Amino acid sequence: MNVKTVNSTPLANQRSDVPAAETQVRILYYLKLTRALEDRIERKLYRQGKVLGGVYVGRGQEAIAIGSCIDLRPDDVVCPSHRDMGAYLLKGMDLRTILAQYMGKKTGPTKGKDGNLHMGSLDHNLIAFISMLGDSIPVAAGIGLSFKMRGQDRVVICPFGDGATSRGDWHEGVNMASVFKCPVVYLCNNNQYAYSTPLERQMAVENVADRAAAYGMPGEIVDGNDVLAVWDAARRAIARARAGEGPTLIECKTFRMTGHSAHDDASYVPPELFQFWEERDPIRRLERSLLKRGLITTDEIEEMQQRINSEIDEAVQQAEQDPYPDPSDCVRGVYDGQ
Amino acid sequence: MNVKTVNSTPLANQRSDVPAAETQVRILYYLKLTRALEDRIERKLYRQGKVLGGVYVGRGQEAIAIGSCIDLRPDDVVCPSHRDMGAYLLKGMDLRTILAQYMGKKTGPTKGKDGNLHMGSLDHNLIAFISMLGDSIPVAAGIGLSFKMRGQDRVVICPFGDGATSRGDWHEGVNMASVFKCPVVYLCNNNQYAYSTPLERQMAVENVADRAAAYGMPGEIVDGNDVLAVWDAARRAIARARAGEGPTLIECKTFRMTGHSAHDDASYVPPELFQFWEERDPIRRLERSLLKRGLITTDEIEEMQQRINSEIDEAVQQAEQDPYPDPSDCVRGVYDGQ
Amino acid sequence: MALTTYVEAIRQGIWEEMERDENVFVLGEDVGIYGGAFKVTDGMLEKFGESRVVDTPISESGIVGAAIGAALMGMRPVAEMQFADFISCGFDQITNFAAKCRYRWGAPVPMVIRGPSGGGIHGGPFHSQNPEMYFVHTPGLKVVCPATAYDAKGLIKSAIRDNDPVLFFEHKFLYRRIKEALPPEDFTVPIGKAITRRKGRDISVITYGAMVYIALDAAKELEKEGIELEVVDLRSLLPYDREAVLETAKKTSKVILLHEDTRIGGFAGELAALISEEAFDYLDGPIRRITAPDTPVPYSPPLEEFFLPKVSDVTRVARELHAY
Amino acid sequence: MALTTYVEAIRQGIWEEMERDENVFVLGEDVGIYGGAFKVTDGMLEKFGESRVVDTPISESGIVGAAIGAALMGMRPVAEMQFADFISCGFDQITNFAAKCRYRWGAPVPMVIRGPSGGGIHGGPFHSQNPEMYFVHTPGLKVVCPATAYDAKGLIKSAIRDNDPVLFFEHKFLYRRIKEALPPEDFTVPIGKAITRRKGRDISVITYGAMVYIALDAAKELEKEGIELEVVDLRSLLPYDREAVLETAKKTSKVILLHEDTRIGGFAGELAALISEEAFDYLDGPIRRITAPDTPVPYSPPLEEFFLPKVSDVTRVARELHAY
Ligand SMILES: Cc1ncc(C[n+]2csc(CCOP(=O)(O)OP(=O)(O)O)c2C)c(N)n1
Ligand SMILES: Cc1ncc(C[n+]2csc(CCOP(=O)(O)OP(=O)(O)O)c2C)c(N)n1
Ligand SMILES: [Mg+2]
Ligand SMILES: [Mg+2]
Repeated sequence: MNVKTVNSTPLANQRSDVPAAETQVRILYYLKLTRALEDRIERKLYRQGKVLGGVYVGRGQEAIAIGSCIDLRPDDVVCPSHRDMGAYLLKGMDLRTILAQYMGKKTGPTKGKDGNLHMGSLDHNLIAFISMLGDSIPVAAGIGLSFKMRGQDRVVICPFGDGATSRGDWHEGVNMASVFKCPVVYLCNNNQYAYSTPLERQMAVENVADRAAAYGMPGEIVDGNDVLAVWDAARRAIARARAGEGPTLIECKTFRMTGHSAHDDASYVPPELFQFWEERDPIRRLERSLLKRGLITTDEIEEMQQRINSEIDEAVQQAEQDPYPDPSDCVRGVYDGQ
Repeated sequence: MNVKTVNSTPLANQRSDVPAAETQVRILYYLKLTRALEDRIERKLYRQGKVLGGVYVGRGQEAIAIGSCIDLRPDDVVCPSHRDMGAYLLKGMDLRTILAQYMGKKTGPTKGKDGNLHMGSLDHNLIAFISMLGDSIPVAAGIGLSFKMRGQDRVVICPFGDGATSRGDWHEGVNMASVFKCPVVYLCNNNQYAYSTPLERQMAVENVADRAAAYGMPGEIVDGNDVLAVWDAARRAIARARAGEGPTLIECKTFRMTGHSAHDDASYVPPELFQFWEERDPIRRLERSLLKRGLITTDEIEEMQQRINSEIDEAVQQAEQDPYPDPSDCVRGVYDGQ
Repeated sequence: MALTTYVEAIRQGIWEEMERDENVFVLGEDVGIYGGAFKVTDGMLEKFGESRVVDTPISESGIVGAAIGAALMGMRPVAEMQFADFISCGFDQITNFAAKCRYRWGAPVPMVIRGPSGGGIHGGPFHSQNPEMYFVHTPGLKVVCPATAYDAKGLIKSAIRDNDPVLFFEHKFLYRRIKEALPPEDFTVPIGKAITRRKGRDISVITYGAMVYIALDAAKELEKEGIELEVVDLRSLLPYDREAVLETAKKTSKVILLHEDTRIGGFAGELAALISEEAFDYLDGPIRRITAPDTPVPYSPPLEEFFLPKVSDVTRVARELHAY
Repeated sequence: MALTTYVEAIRQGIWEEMERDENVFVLGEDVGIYGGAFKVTDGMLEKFGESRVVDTPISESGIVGAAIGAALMGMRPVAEMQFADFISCGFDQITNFAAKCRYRWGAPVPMVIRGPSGGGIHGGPFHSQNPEMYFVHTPGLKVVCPATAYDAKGLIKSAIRDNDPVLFFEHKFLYRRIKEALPPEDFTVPIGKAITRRKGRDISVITYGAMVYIALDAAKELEKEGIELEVVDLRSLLPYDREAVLETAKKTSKVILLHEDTRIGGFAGELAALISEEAFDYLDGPIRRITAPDTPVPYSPPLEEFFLPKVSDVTRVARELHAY
């Protein structure tokens, strides 16, 4: 897939780079952990009726959140969207807490008040997503603005989908971030569909990155299924943000390897597309490359998978035993001191 | 001032052209009529307390509405903004009606329900502006969409200011118009200020037209104080819209030769800027050019001015004599059949 | 005779109006090939084609604005909000542009904005809202909340034929849970008219939407105790049926106002004001409100269960009022 | 002692809070060099500098969203809407993001959104609105509507120090029309507490904002006839002072609910429901609403005059109630 920089403004440190070997192995672990966790939620817990409501997963898109967030500092902030499970894991939210959230348990970060990935934690510098797509774009700008006001060199990673870029809030937020030169990395998961709506019915441009020019912001396109390419683009955008040079738009070309949510069979997607992208699965790609470069062995991969599965088994057990909130908690916490 | 086409997509019929001689004289008449009418409203009626509330004029920007609307068909639609008086005149709204609107009289197009340029008339294919800047952008897209659905070759002219382009509705509307290829001409009055806020605090790009690229739409910059240049750019964009090729963004560089509204002394504007633009006054420019080319004489200009003044005098007299609405009209007309 | 679900009734109503009037068209997110998140527009793309079944970008404000523009040109757009919660993103266009055109300059804006509202499906704070009051408080709009398949079909048709902007809030909990036999011929239900779902002499329960069923279940239970509830389904909130409200209040002299929406600023307040203003002398007891508490709609089953008004709330309050 | 206008009181309140707490900053359109359309932020740019007095693009939703982001990081943004009417453009961020953060995930959003509301200046449908009810009906928000310079200063300080999002609706008609001597020392007025502006035994008028003065003028006039009005100024609408409302209703047994906002779904409904629910036995007459009619705010003087509640409306209704 071709990678081009759309905007004339060059990204800080154009020289591309790769993460340290141990980082690459850590990346593989988080890719596999994300995949396994979401599979468990969507294909097991949801079908068993242990997770209610809507379930959205990022199958096939895991490289984007993980490649961009793996090297973040604890004080950096992420405003994840509904397919960015990896960001929660990398920011240190543990499996049991996440599963409790999906099950509506009191031990989840929203104590059962909200469901699925609609969770956040200021301790982890994770901002809870709200359903209204695009709303987090100006919020990320404001977070970045506060860092500038306080002279902090923290950055914000703000992922969203291609469809969210049609929202007015996306425009207002990205524009303000550019005018104020806020330290934000706007990261688009372009999986080429918004629910059932293909890209060409959402926008009259070929690339989401083409929109960066409207904000005097660099817009870079990367192969979103190549985690190392995402890592490198994010690294440069983060450096640019920390240096006070303002926001960057990174478009990660990828594909949603499921329906829009657990109830959608995606019959509107041409099968060839699934096949094309299946061959570009980000996890197997990294595995092959690590094996080829001798950074990992098949046994180690196998062992990693075992470890992940048992970690999840254990977390599921704990979360299942966790208590539901007390019904009357419904009326608590609307205001301070309640 | 340099005129460039920002987007690669070429405008239909790039060859530039000039209006017929009698059209150029008509243009001068409407420029002078607009100027005289707004002067009367702002500098006389408002100060006399005969017009209440806010008054916004387009002094120095008259060429934009007039150059773009002079050749419209009666069935074409205009969604004017708050500095586009010329559009109302060209669409056939008479002086007395307009003045009655400003005075809150029953004979105005809103019967006193709304004030100043917040007026419209479906008979004239004029859509009433609402204060919320940018709201008319998706409305114009929808009007254009209806023309497509019905196979009509009508077009919509939708003017707005530079500041309005920061609104989310601007983005949503322009994006939808591009995706649906609606026959709309988006016409920006870039007078370089939004109230007291200069362009660089509104956007991180040099030109509003730079934003067209985000929508796969041609973006053309013209000298907004050269009415013939505006006419030519609009002509080509209208042809493109009628041909079903979709919307165009035309940015007219101009300057607001007054405060934001009648109560604002614009002390925040460097005086040199007023001087620079005063020398580029669109009316005197056209006069000079018409004189030079022998299309009009100084006597004819003088006579034209006399005619305009007496037309306005007469209309003001009539509007002043017009009745105010009956107080109980307040509760009429909220719903059909009331 | 075949039974029609609430969701299918809405689909039929729109479908028949599109056949009747070529100015009617639908627009919204995923309304085309997908047929809408809840399948309300299922099959319309095939039947009516792309120009009348318009898939849009994710732009609620743009969708409403475009619908306004088309309506001003004489079209009759039916805009879908994928969830009524997202109508918040089109709030400005609805309350300032659509609602005020006729009043300001006499321009009709015949359009419908419809979508699934309400809780009970574990949708959480952003897929369970009841946004009706934001629009009930906006002069120039009409607001409709049908409770039955018959009303849903009859009211969507009236909404589409109406010459003013109508907000049509469907209750997603009812979509596939209720069915009834519908008359084969064309029929409409007038906007602004309530209906008495059950006659009773003792206490009036005035409600709308999914809560109609809570009230009816409570009435069945209380019947055994000899307490007769009268259940009035408002069907429309703006305009609402003042006469019907006053009539039942004067008849029973004891009133319960029931809604799923939250309490402060909810529609019960409007009704309480009307009744205490115009039926004061008829009242034999306090007007009682039964509503959701003033919180967002929580996700977890025990919390949402606590949030939603229940049959037991109605029976408890009715017994108190009866004993009053 | 120098008298301070309502608008100056707000300016002083923000100014002093910015001096007290470096996390406080203002943002909005033209708040910098211009000092705000109504000069509420006049001089702040010079005093506090660009990083704490932020001129923004015309992006109400963006302004609110950015304020939320900054507030989540512990800043205390004070966002100006140039006219309260334009808050419609930020409605979604306010009601869905700001209002629900604490409930959903315990994240405080300490921010203030303020702006000029209300009519009486021939501003027409888009520069005269009273948008308070859209937010009063949104759990998680607080809503304040001061009527005096003292309250304006005391409440803006409380709003800035509050740990939840507060909507602060200023009445532009009062900006320069009322003045009073303010104490030199730091003071606050608690959110959620009403104040009795005039004691009276016969009829309670419960109101807020500019209507407080209409009620007081009516009281003066009725005094001559021996009718004593008690005038309660709510000051805050969310939370509102239930005790004060019930106390005055129980005291006089006759209640007039007065507001400039339109009728259906207006705050009077909430009060009528509370009173008829919890003070029913004390009432000696119908609860009467005096509000603007259900229309947009018209521009032309005779129309706006008709639209706004007047002293003569209060005296007329009070006489009727007194005779009841
Ligand atoms: C404002 C708003 N409108 C509609 C929706 C319903 N909705 C949820 S996800 C979705 C599609 C999102 O597409 P995209 O932004 O590309 O993200 P993806 O799901 O493809 O990752 C839609 C329409 C929403 N959540 N918010
Ligand atoms: C949504 C919205 N926010 C704020 C305002 C207040 N306002 C009226 S005109 C104006 C400046 C507009 O600037 P621009 O769009 O460039 O038009 P210009 O006045 O320069 O012609 C502002 C902020 C408004 N009318 N609408
Ligand atoms: Mg997508
Ligand atoms: Mg401007």
